[in-house]
Amino acid sequence: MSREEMDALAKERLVGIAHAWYDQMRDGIVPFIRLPTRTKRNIAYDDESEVWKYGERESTRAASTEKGAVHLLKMAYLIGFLKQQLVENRSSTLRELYYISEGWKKAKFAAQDESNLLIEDLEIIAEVQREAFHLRPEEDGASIFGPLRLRETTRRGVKEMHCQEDVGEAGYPIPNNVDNLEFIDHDAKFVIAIETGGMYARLMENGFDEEYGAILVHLKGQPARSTRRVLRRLNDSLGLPVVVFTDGDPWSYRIFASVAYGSIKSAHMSELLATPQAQFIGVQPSDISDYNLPADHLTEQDVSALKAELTDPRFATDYWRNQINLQLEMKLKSEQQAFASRGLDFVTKEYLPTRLSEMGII
Amino acid sequence: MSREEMDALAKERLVGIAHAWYDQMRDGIVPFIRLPTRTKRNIAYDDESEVWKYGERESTRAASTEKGAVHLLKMAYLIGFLKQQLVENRSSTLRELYYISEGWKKAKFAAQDESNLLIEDLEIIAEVQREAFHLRPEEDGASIFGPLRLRETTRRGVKEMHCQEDVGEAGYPIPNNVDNLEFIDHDAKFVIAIETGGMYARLMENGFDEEYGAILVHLKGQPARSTRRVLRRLNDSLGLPVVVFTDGDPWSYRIFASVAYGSIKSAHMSELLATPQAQFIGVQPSDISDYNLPADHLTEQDVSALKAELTDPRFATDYWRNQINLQLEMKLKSEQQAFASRGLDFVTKEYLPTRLSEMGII
Amino acid sequence: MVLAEDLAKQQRSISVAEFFEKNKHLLGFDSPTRGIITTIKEAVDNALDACEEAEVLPDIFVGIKKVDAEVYRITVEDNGPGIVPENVPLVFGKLLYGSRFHQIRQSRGQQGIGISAAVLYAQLTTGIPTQVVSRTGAKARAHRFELLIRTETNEPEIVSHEEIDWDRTHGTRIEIQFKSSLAAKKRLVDYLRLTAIVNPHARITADIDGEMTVFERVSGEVPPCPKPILPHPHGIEFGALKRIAAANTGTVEEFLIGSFSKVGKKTADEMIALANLKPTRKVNKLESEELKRLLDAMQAVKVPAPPAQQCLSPIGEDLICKGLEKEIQLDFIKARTRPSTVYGGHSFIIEAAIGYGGKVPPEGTAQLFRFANRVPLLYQQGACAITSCASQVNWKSYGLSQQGLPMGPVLIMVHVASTNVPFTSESKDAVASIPEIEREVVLVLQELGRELKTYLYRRDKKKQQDDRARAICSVIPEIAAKVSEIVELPLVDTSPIEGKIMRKVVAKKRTVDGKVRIDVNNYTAKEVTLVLYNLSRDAAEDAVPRPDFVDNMDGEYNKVWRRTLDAGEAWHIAYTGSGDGSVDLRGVEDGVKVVVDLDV
Amino acid sequence: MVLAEDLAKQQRSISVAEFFEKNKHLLGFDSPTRGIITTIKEAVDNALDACEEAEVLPDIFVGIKKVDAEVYRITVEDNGPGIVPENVPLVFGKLLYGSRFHQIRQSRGQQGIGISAAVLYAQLTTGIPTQVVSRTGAKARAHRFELLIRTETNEPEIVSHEEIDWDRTHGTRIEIQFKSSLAAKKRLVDYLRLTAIVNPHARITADIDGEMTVFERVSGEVPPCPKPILPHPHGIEFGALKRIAAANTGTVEEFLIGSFSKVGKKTADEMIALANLKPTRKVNKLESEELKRLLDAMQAVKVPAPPAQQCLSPIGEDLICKGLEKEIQLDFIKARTRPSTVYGGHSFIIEAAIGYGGKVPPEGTAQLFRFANRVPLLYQQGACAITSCASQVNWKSYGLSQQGLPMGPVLIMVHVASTNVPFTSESKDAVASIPEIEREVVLVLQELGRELKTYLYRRDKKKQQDDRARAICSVIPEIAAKVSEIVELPLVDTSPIEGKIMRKVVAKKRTVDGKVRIDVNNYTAKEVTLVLYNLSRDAAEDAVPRPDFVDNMDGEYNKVWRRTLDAGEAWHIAYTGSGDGSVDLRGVEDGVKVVVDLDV
Repeated sequence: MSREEMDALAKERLVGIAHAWYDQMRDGIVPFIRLPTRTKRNIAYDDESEVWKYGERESTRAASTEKGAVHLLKMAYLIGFLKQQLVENRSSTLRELYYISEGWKKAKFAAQDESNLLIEDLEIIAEVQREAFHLRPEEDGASIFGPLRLRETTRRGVKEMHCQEDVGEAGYPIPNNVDNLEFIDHDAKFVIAIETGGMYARLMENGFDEEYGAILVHLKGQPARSTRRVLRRLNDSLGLPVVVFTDGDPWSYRIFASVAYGSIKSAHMSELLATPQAQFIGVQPSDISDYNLPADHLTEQDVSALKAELTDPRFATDYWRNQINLQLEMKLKSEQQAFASRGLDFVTKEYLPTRLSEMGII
Repeated sequence: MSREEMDALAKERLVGIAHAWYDQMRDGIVPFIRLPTRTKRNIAYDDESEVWKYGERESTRAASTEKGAVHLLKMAYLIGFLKQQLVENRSSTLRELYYISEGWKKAKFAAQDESNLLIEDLEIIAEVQREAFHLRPEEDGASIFGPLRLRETTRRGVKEMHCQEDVGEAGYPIPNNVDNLEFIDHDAKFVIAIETGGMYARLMENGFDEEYGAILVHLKGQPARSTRRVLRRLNDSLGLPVVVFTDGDPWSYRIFASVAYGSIKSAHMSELLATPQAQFIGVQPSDISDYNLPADHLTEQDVSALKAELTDPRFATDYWRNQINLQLEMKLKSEQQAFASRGLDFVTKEYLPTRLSEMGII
Repeated sequence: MVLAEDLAKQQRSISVAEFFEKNKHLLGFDSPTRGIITTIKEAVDNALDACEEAEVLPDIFVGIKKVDAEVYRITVEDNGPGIVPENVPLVFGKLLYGSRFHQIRQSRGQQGIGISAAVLYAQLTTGIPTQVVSRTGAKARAHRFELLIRTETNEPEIVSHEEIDWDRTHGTRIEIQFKSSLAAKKRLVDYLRLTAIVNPHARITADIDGEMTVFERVSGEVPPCPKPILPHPHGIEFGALKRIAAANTGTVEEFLIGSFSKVGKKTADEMIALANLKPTRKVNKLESEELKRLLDAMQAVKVPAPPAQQCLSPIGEDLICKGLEKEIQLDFIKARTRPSTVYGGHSFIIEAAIGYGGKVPPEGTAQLFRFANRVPLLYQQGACAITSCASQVNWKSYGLSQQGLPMGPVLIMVHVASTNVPFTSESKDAVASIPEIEREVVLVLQELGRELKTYLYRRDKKKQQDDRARAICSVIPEIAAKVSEIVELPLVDTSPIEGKIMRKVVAKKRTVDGKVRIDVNNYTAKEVTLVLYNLSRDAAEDAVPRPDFVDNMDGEYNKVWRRTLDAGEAWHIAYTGSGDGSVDLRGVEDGVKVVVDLDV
Repeated sequence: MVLAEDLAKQQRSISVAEFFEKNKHLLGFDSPTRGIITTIKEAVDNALDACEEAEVLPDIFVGIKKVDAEVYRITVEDNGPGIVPENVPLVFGKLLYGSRFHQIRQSRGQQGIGISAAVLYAQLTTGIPTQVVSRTGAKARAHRFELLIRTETNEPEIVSHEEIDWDRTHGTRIEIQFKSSLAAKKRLVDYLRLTAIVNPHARITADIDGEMTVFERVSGEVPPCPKPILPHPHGIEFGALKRIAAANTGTVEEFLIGSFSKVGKKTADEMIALANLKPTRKVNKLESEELKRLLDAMQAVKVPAPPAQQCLSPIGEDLICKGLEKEIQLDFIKARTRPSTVYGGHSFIIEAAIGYGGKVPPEGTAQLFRFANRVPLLYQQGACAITSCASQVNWKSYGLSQQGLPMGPVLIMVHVASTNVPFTSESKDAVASIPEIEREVVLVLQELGRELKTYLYRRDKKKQQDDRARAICSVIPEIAAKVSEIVELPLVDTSPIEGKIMRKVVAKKRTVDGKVRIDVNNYTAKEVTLVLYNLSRDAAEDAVPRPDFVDNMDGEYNKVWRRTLDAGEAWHIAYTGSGDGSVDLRGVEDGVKVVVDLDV
């Protein structure tokens, strides 16, 4: 879809919401909206798309109380502003949006959280992403390094780049709006998404991308939406397998889960954001004992996070149950870079090749 | 200095430290090192270089207690490892270094903090930067967008790039080792360093770089060393004025201070890292009242940070005393993006041009 | 080893006055500060008890006057029955002398020790004799004594005694001077206020070093004076049983029937059979072993509760409410007096009240007022069974948040009335954990909790209706305006929503650009005749339609319109003005009217 | 209004026994659990006091035996002087009867009320008379009484009385049975242990329901019994002055000299002049106003401190240390007894001790043992002036960390001995804040803190030397190896550093690849002859040189070498082995030898 078509669609959807309220009021109905309930209990696996989506539970917000009415009023102001932004081809950050509401009197946002939540609601109702409303996140995009050539449509024209040849050592930074990105060409066998900058640089230094035909993606912790969309598209449109390489602790498993299955907060976008084919490469709890990695003791928070994962539908597989239970027994966790205790080359010469061939990727 | 020359120098310095100890022991002297005391009380303004450096106070670490001896032993192992890394032309992250010490028995690091401090000690004694030891930080480099052409020497060859024409919307990401960077050409009048991504994107969207000939540098919060070195070099070698644009709160003033005056932790590197000519553009406390910006109340932490700044030699100017006292009176703070409450263009059409011409830059 | 002889020579009796002189802390005179509160408490307790016995409405004066750097003069005067002159020296000049020690009934003071201890404390610290004036009736003159206590013998020393004229026809006045300080003045005032609350028939006038406070009575009825009863068979200890048995000349059966409450022939025989005794045995001839069996039997046999209505004097629900409302402004107040019940042979009654809102501080935990036999408990709240009961009630189910005690503008008052209030310690500051008492306290608080819940539910429902009215009449029109702008269509009319949802008579006031407009819509299915009041600083001389009546009061104009509206009819008033003030609608039932002021 | 007459009829005297029966909590009988501790405490206090008066070494037996579900029998037996038969009923069967109430001297019990209260509690809960056996000497037979108390009159009731044979030649035994529980057993044992600590001359044998514990005496000397003294002019209150003046037939001057401690003619005249009285006035004729002037004068004139050595009996530094060390293993202990001093006319002496290390728990705040007149204070530590003083000392300057009390393995013991210990409340659990006492406690703890600091400094210095030896002998060689590798030069020799820094005889043991090597270097300037002991599981049959002596003890080999080393000479031993065990060097002074085991 072209940028202009996308803008037209977003505007149409926004006005559509307002129109529904207009009609409700004209018919003497207190205006309302319906939204899926956004809790862990209301996400379900969608067999067709292979991702986790919101289930059947819905909640209704109606203007029949002062709180509900003010909520809808805020949404109306927000729709009005976004419509205007689309018309003028401007964009803004979520934080700016919060400040813009200063002048909206009764509809002014009480806090940043509130405007963020309203935007998510609008995404769900309008069935387009916030980027389509010309909203920019504050969050950092991640970087790519590897045998991939791409084209980015920017405000300053169209740029073409090769992610090994035309970039510095920091790689190619993923822009906020991935819709402006096009993959032209590649010479890769698979994609490896990496949690920490240290490991990303290690693989780059050791020439892992060249030796194995890997596209390195630096996730920078819990990956931003744009990063997750890029991974999905690398998998989807280029047909490249995606593996995820994180630390060996419960918080890192959640990073994998958000890449592979989507997050609860953005389950309405799962089809665009999640890469169901993504596989977890490590650090696996079993690696800690197999390779005798330097490890830390689990904290209480770690233990309860692991236990929560045992009840999370996204981790309900034998593989994860075994690994998580093993970790709870060992009471240990290790970082990716702990492989350095066996030498700086161990991870690229031994560990990753072994795992990749186990997984049938090389 | 070429990369090879740099490596040779670093190696020579490291071996020199070991040699001094060798000589001490040969002469029946308990081995020791001397280091400047690294506290707020021991930094002083250096008139010649116009930056803040460590003063005269020194402390001695000798192997005459078990703790001191083990400290020197760790340093000896570290020197041995770094020498080897230079010989083999490898590099590693600080985190990897910590794991590498696993095999060093008595010389093993107890925590990441310890290895970081030892590296800083070595920088001071060897009088070279850790990048010269082939050590990589974990920290994120920031990004540049603007009329600047540069050349980066990477492990995969030399790359030339223009920071408006050859980059995507996220700009050019600054690599960890700025020594590999060369500025070729530019068409800029000044450099504006910006704290938040939202404001960086706002200036880009509003075409501020093109309209005013500005190089935009996104600091990403407290700037990494590499970012500070780039700013220093943009100022030093290209002769461009540098202005710093942050939120209007005490933590952001510290961002400015670390750009302009250097930080206490890295006072030994001030000449390379600090940009004494850098000027603070805003958000100034007086802007909050002048422009009636949406503001938050100062927290207790904010107030004590402001009071600490009043005693910090780096803020001992009339300008800062006035602004900080004004803020303590108002008890308010504002973010950069608060300008959005006066419209999305206000900051680029009104605020920054006014401030820049007040400061004599445009 | 004749040492024992030497030692024996040194041994001798110690008088109780000497003992307490050395152990003043036992009686609450351990610090000069506390001395004042203790003295006033003892004197006021005595005064209230005496008035109750004489069935007069208490009129008590409490005076505290600084007479020297460290010396205060405490005066307490009552209109009680007075004390016969022969007894005055004993009552005030002898420790352990009194009328209520051996009686089983609810009373405030008991030991016959408190006020004499104050006299002792005065002579110890200042040497100044205590002055007592007492008059027993109109026909007698008043007697004035100056008294000291002979410490070695615990006998009164009459320093002077004269007959005087006194304007009270009956009553007692005591004046004591001792070393003290007024550091605890706030607690003293609290004590007097709380005392006034649970003695709503008393007027207490206090002059604290020149500062006058009057706690006025709210009831003109003297509460009935509790009458002493015989001990209950379940409430007696072995030592006491042995003693009264030894002093009794009757048979076991006669003894049981005649010396205990609620024991008739049938019950007595059951006890005797269980103890395996002959009913005709003389009780004073029983062996210790037999008495022990008898005691076990007395406690095993079921006996009705003691006659509480006779020996106890609860305050009553009505007077509790009046007492509390007089001292604290409340939005809601409810009191409950539970039926009397029994623990270990002692009768007791629990009364409690719960208050909400008003001037009760809305932050923090509830205020808890504890009382025992009409005496406020000021100290050791944390150690008191009343507190733990109040914390163990699940207040959340009554709509309050809770951190131990409930949170918010809540006031809880609990009164334990008993022939024997079980305290945790000698200082009588906290009620001990007795399961029977705790059960009653929890029950009464749960009852009151349910009442409070009903009140809060009604209040919330009202709020909810107001909230809905605001949403519909104020916010929805704004949504309509914004939405119409977005879809680029004419402003949608929201009055159908109002009508449909409200089905009431709706009055809306809104001021825009100096124009005040009051809309009245009759969304009900019936015709209504209403009167609209609009009180504001606007004269509204250009009002359309003109008011039927205008009243100017202190610069405010009360404008009144009368109008009959058909079912579904809409009507409005407009005038130039600032839009302050209020709107009210009369002639329409509360349930079907909604008044919304959109200017607020 | 003849009501006053009616009321008067009900008024009567209350006996002190009746009063306490109803107010048992005043005497520590408020709970069955506490009853046992109170009873034993009262009986043991009496026994210790009596033995002290009779100058015998106390040998006290304490027995607690469960006789029934709820009933315990408490037995306390001593070898004191006994009580003459005529007095036994009064001592145990009458409240407020005793020898020490009117005396001004340090004693444990005082009121003559404690043990009779236990008798009262027994007859109230079980009705069982208390048995007392007492014998006053070898020439007399023992007398056995069964006693009760007549509550109405507070007079003893002798249930039986007989002469019996008893194997003790003198002493007293009491057996009391009442309802109780052993829930506070730990506290009871603590009480006995602490009592033993401050009465190091006493042997206490306890049989707690079959479990025997003996607290053996550590001193064979009876402490001198404190003698009563006259009241000090600064320590008298107005009430008391008035009373003794009234009973005196002399002149004011005679009265002052004869009735008070430390008042001679000069002092008396000074007081009389200041009070503006004639010295020849009869004191019992003085007006109240004159007496008040006299009191002010008595307190204004400077008077020497009362004769403390006579009326007080401190434990003494040596015995405090012995008492503590007997019960608690310590690395360091120091005690101090301060000179006597005075507050408000009452003599007192502060003693304290500080202990460190050993079995004192190393975590948390210091243990604090508080005593008053040789009686342990078990409750209310937080409210006690001793605690606040111990918290207000700046322990950090003595090398301890501090959170209120100091932290770590510290034990603090403080004993307040006085003719009148000021307690905060009737329960006698906490000492009140008296500036004079607080000053003394702080001073003594500061003195002890300085002693502790010296000890800790010496200990730390030793540690530091060990630390330096480890650094030089163990770590520096590793630095040398690494550095030599980096600079690519031959391994640098570090023994010059060892020699230069240590200037001692250094023995180093190091095991590498199954080879044990012990190096001995004489870095001193003198020849030394040393003996090297190496105890380990290695037989060391291949040792070079061979040991001079080998001893096999339980599978461990003690290998001994003797050798003379010149100044600067180096020597070593090597053998095949695992390198466990220890190395020791004898024949060299502690100050010039260093032994480092590099295998540890």
